[in-house]
Amino acid sequence: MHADVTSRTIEEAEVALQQTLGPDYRLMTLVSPNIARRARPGQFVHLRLPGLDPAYLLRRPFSLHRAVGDRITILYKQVGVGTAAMARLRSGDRVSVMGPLGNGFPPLPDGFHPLLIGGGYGSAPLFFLAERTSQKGVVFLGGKGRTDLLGDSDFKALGWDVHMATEDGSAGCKGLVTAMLEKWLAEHSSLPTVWYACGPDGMLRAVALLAVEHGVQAWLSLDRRMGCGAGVCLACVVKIQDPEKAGSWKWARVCRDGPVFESRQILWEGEFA
Amino acid sequence: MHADVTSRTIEEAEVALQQTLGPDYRLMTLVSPNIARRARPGQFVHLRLPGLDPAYLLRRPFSLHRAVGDRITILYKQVGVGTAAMARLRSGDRVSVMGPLGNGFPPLPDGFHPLLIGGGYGSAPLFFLAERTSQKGVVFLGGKGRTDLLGDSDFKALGWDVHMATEDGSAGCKGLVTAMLEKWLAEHSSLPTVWYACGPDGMLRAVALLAVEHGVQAWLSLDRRMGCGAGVCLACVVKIQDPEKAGSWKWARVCRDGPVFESRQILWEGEFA
Amino acid sequence: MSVPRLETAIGRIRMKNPVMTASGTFGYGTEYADLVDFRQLGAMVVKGISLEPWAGNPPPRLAEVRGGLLNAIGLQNPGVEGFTRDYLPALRELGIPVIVNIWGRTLEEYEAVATRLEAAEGIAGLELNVSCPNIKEGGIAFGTDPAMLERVVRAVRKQTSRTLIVKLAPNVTRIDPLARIAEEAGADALSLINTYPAMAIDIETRRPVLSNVTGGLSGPAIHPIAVKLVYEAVRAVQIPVIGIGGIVEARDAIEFLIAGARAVAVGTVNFTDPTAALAVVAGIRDYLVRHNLSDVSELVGSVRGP
Amino acid sequence: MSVPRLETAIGRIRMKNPVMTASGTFGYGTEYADLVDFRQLGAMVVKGISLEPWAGNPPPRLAEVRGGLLNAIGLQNPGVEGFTRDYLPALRELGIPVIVNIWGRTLEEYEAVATRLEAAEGIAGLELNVSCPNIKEGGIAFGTDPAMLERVVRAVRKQTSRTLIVKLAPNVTRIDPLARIAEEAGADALSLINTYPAMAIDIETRRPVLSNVTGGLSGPAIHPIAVKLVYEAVRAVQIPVIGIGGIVEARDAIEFLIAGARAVAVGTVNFTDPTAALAVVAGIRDYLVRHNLSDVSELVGSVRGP
Ligand SMILES: Cc1cc2nc3c(=O)[nH]c(=O)nc-3n(C[C@H](O)[C@H](O)[C@H](O)COP(=O)(O)OP(=O)(O)OC[C@H]3O[C@@H](n4cnc5c(N)ncnc54)[C@H](O)[C@@H]3O)c2cc1C
Ligand SMILES: Cc1cc2nc3c(=O)[nH]c(=O)nc-3n(C[C@H](O)[C@H](O)[C@H](O)COP(=O)(O)OP(=O)(O)OC[C@H]3O[C@@H](n4cnc5c(N)ncnc54)[C@H](O)[C@@H]3O)c2cc1C
Ligand SMILES: Cc1cc2nc3c(=O)[nH]c(=O)nc-3n(C[C@H](O)[C@H](O)[C@H](O)COP(=O)(O)O)c2cc1C
Ligand SMILES: Cc1cc2nc3c(=O)[nH]c(=O)nc-3n(C[C@H](O)[C@H](O)[C@H](O)COP(=O)(O)O)c2cc1C
Ligand code: FES
Ligand code: FES
Repeated sequence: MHADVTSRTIEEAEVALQQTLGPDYRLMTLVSPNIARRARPGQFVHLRLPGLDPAYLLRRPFSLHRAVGDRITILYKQVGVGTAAMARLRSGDRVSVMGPLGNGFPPLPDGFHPLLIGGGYGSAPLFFLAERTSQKGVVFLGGKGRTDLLGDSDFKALGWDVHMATEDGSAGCKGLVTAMLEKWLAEHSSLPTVWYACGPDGMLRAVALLAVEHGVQAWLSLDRRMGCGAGVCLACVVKIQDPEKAGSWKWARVCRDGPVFESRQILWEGEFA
Repeated sequence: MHADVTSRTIEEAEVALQQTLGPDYRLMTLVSPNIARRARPGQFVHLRLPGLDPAYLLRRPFSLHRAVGDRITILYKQVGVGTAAMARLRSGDRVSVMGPLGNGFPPLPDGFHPLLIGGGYGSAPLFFLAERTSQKGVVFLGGKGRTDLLGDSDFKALGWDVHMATEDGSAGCKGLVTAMLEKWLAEHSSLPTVWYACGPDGMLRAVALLAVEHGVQAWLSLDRRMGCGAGVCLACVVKIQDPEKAGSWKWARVCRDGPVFESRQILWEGEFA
Repeated sequence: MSVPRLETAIGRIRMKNPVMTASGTFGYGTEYADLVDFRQLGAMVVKGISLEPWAGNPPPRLAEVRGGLLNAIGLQNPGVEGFTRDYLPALRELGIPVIVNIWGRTLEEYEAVATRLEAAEGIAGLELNVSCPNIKEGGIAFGTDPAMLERVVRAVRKQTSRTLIVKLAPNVTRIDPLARIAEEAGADALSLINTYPAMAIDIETRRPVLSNVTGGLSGPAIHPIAVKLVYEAVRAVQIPVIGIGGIVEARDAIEFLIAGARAVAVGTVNFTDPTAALAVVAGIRDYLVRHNLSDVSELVGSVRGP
Repeated sequence: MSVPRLETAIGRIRMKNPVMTASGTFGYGTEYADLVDFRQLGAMVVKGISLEPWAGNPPPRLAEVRGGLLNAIGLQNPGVEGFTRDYLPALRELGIPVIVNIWGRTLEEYEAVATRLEAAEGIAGLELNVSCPNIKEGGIAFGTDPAMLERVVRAVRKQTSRTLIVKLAPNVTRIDPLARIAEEAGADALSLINTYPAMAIDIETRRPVLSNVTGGLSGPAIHPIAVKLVYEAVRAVQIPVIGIGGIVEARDAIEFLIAGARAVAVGTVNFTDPTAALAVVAGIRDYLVRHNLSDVSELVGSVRGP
């Protein structure tokens, strides 16, 4: 949780481009000038998808993958009815976009090296961060298989050092991204780093443990089921340390107080089923 | 009510053609071989419209306007959400068609002349009847204005004598179609006729009165809100004379026992609001 | 893997699969005969039958609302004599269990219908619709008052040797006491839910869309309400429960089964697609295969903790 | 024709139009401040407040079902002290009437919240959420038991001089006796409905979709149920009624007004579109113009015979 205020808007954005990114992922670019202008890495948008059966009432949240000029890009995976409707959108279709939402990643403190750790579509907000961070650093991408490693060449093109791991060994090191990170840390123990991570809960939890072990700051972007996306419905809560009362906890709203939290704030519990 | 059994089917029909018919009406042609083959004039189909918000659960009933080869044609007016979705359909789209439903118009008895009386889209089933009736006759078309007179040239092309009336006088005689019919009857009182009518309730009721007055048989095709279209839900009922008990009434289902009834069967009441 | 077993039983009614059609939404068995292969259904429940022929409400009787239908057919039916004479013979030929839904305005009417049907052949069970107002007791529905529910179930139980299903009304604060009362009074099974009391107004004419002012809501809109009531009823009684309400596709039926329903009935969706119940049967079979279950009974009541 | 008059009043609360936002769906007034022009709303009802801060249920707390949402937030709130200290100051600045939704687990808790709020400034009214179980009386909801409803309304009435709205629970067989009890016990207005108890199960995991197993159904699915209950409550009492449940667009709100509601509250649809309430205001205005009505009061209760 990192205090930050941006004013949000809702705009009807036109789909400019849909691209496939391997078999499972897609990129959608929207003309959304007011959001593109304000967006910062780690923030997200909440989309009302026109082709979705209106019996489904909720918007769908997606990290900002890029914001250039009057355009924003989303990197998404088709997993259910909403993302299926999204995949059917064509250039010229209109989508209601609410955003930019949430607090982004805090800026890199001077004298530190950034490490980015992404799992699957978790690399979406990290690329945006890399683009906006002048200090180059190291990117760790992980996934089940090679098709889950997203944007490695883009990170490289920005001048970042990219390391990859897949669980099935189809690309990069075989194993978990956090194992690879651990190895890298052993070899670079003297470098002062700040971490930024996004991916499945299991990965984030492992990152958080490593961060404590290595005494570094790790900013994690969480993914929780959302209702409003705006802080009113209290659906997306996560337990965090109560800053005002040591040893006790309180709920934070991922949509409004997050989605980025410092790893020590989060109380990982059975609630993440 | 006129006993008649056809076996029905449900088929995924492809839209072959959508045509506009003036500002308010359209023609939709569907490739629906099993229904086209069985269809007889006065029967209808029940359509599940793919573009309709699935929150609307019901099919929509439409008279068969034509059935030629493997195709059926519907003549419709855009009045609400379902017909709006229908107007958005394009060639190649698929529609689930249930039909042919209901009992059609009974055949013309030998030695009689057919009179067809249609109001607005009521001329839809009458054209099908004209096409299938070898004995030519007289058609009376009525509507609010000239754009509500449908298919007059088609009836003429079949060799039928067409008379038209509009309430606003923009085409044909000014006035109601039944006034025009009455005038015609006065001039042709010796001709043995059987009438077939379809249109709004007000018109059908006036036709029924004239039929009694002139001692002729008049077959009326009724339009009632439907649920199932198949005789099970009992939504579409109309009061008819109970044939087994003089002086008492019973409900008939427009979808199954109709939509065509002999005018004397129907008990016109306040229920037709 | 071999084809999973779908057979189930409700009381003494053996069904080849757990899917039936709900009362009032499938007619008397002949109306859909050319469109649906009845033999593939688990059972069929016919439209509510009363002692005397009943005219029901004037139209409009049905309206579409978002995600549902509103109906006030008003229980139109040919009466028990008309039913056994004109409809039962064809129903007997269907080759699947036929369950007759019955209703009355007094205890005596319920009893009388059950007695008449006891004499008829080819009926597998009775489903007691207790959602109708008792005219002798000021119009309170039999199904919402515990004492009245007990009396009507007990009375009908005495008249019938057939499987007796009590169809509970959903508009009660707690379903479990009513479920238990029906069980204790002799029901062999429960079915729920019936339509939920509701209303719509045409804003252009400012008139209720139904002649009866209010009507019963059915369809997907009521499904999550039905799942909860079924879940609670299953926990309250030992007898089987039939899940009804808003089934559109197999997953809705599977939800009822997981919640503990031994069978389901498919209603409103028949109007959209008369073959929907068959698609539900196929979908349940597919699900069992996909989840490596060999018998639908493994699914019934298999809901886990949250 | 001139611009129609939209002003309405609920008890002593004067509203510039009959549209408010429903409790729990619009936060505490600041969350949507940059997206919605609050001054155009008739009033705002804030999330339910209890005596002590309350953590609510663990996630998952919300799920989508066809035509609705299922929620079991569990009434998470900062408690009355936290509310008056941290949220009320900003709410006072909104320039529209602020109504505070309150709840308790015992009669005493309800009383205490009302008392504390009586001391605070900038509150136009209280809305009593009586859908929560009374822990002293075995968990029966205050709003479904007549005697308990009477006691809680009477108790809170004694503590508050502000407009007191009682928000009725929908899961009762008849709403009219409860509506009358609330009126007699001192309510200035009624609001209905709260969410309807419901449930959904994920058929892949076979777990309830909510951690709390059951939740409350909101959204379009419950609208026809709400319209009926509002229609009946209006006929049972003299005090104004606020229609809530499944409003998506102006026509749904207009339906409530025609049924007799003096005002409406917009809930779930805010999540889809936070400006929905403003669109409802605009739509009501358009409707009045189109129907040549100069004052929204001409619409209220204008339902005709069927
Ligand atoms: C802050 C945030 C950022 C995200 N960024 C991305 C991104 O950049 N790329 C991407 O592909 N996905 C992202 N997700 C996940 C994405 O929101 C879900 O995949 C999407 O909502 C699934 O919708 P559906 O209708 O296809 O799935 P369904 O399973 O049909 O949806 C059912 C409901 O569950 C919710 N839901 C389902 N999966 C998730 C999930 N993983 N997280 C949150 N809600 C979920 C849906 O929103 C919907 O309300 C993000 C989620 C959050 C909270
Ligand atoms: C036997 C029969 C034959 C018909 N033939 C034709 C035809 O050839 N051409 C044509 O244009 N129309 C015909 N209609 C009317 C047509 O069914 C309606 O115009 C159509 O259902 C309107 O649907 P909607 O969704 O656009 O309207 P909405 O008003 O949005 O529909 C709401 C509900 O009301 C029903 N409904 C609305 N208007 C009517 C109506 N006039 N009759 C019956 N139900 C209605 C709809 O089916 C739906 O269930 C026929 C109706 C019947 C019963
Ligand atoms: C048009 C219609 C008529 C019905 N008639 C009866 C009836 O006669 N007896 C009865 O017990 N239930 C009747 N029902 C209720 C259904 O059997 C079922 O309980 C309800 O519709 C919920 O299921 P669904 O959502 O799948 O439709 C009727 C429902 C509809 C829609
Ligand atoms: C997420 C959520 C939280 C809610 N919280 C409250 C609450 O705290 N107190 C209350 O009285 N009602 C609460 N409600 C109920 C709403 O105020 C409203 O009565 C209900 O949602 C029906 O309206 P709708 O269909 O427009 O949403 C909540 C509803 C939702 C969806
Ligand atoms: S999604 Fe509503 S508070 Fe976060
Ligand atoms: S529409 Fe169902 S019986 Fe006619």
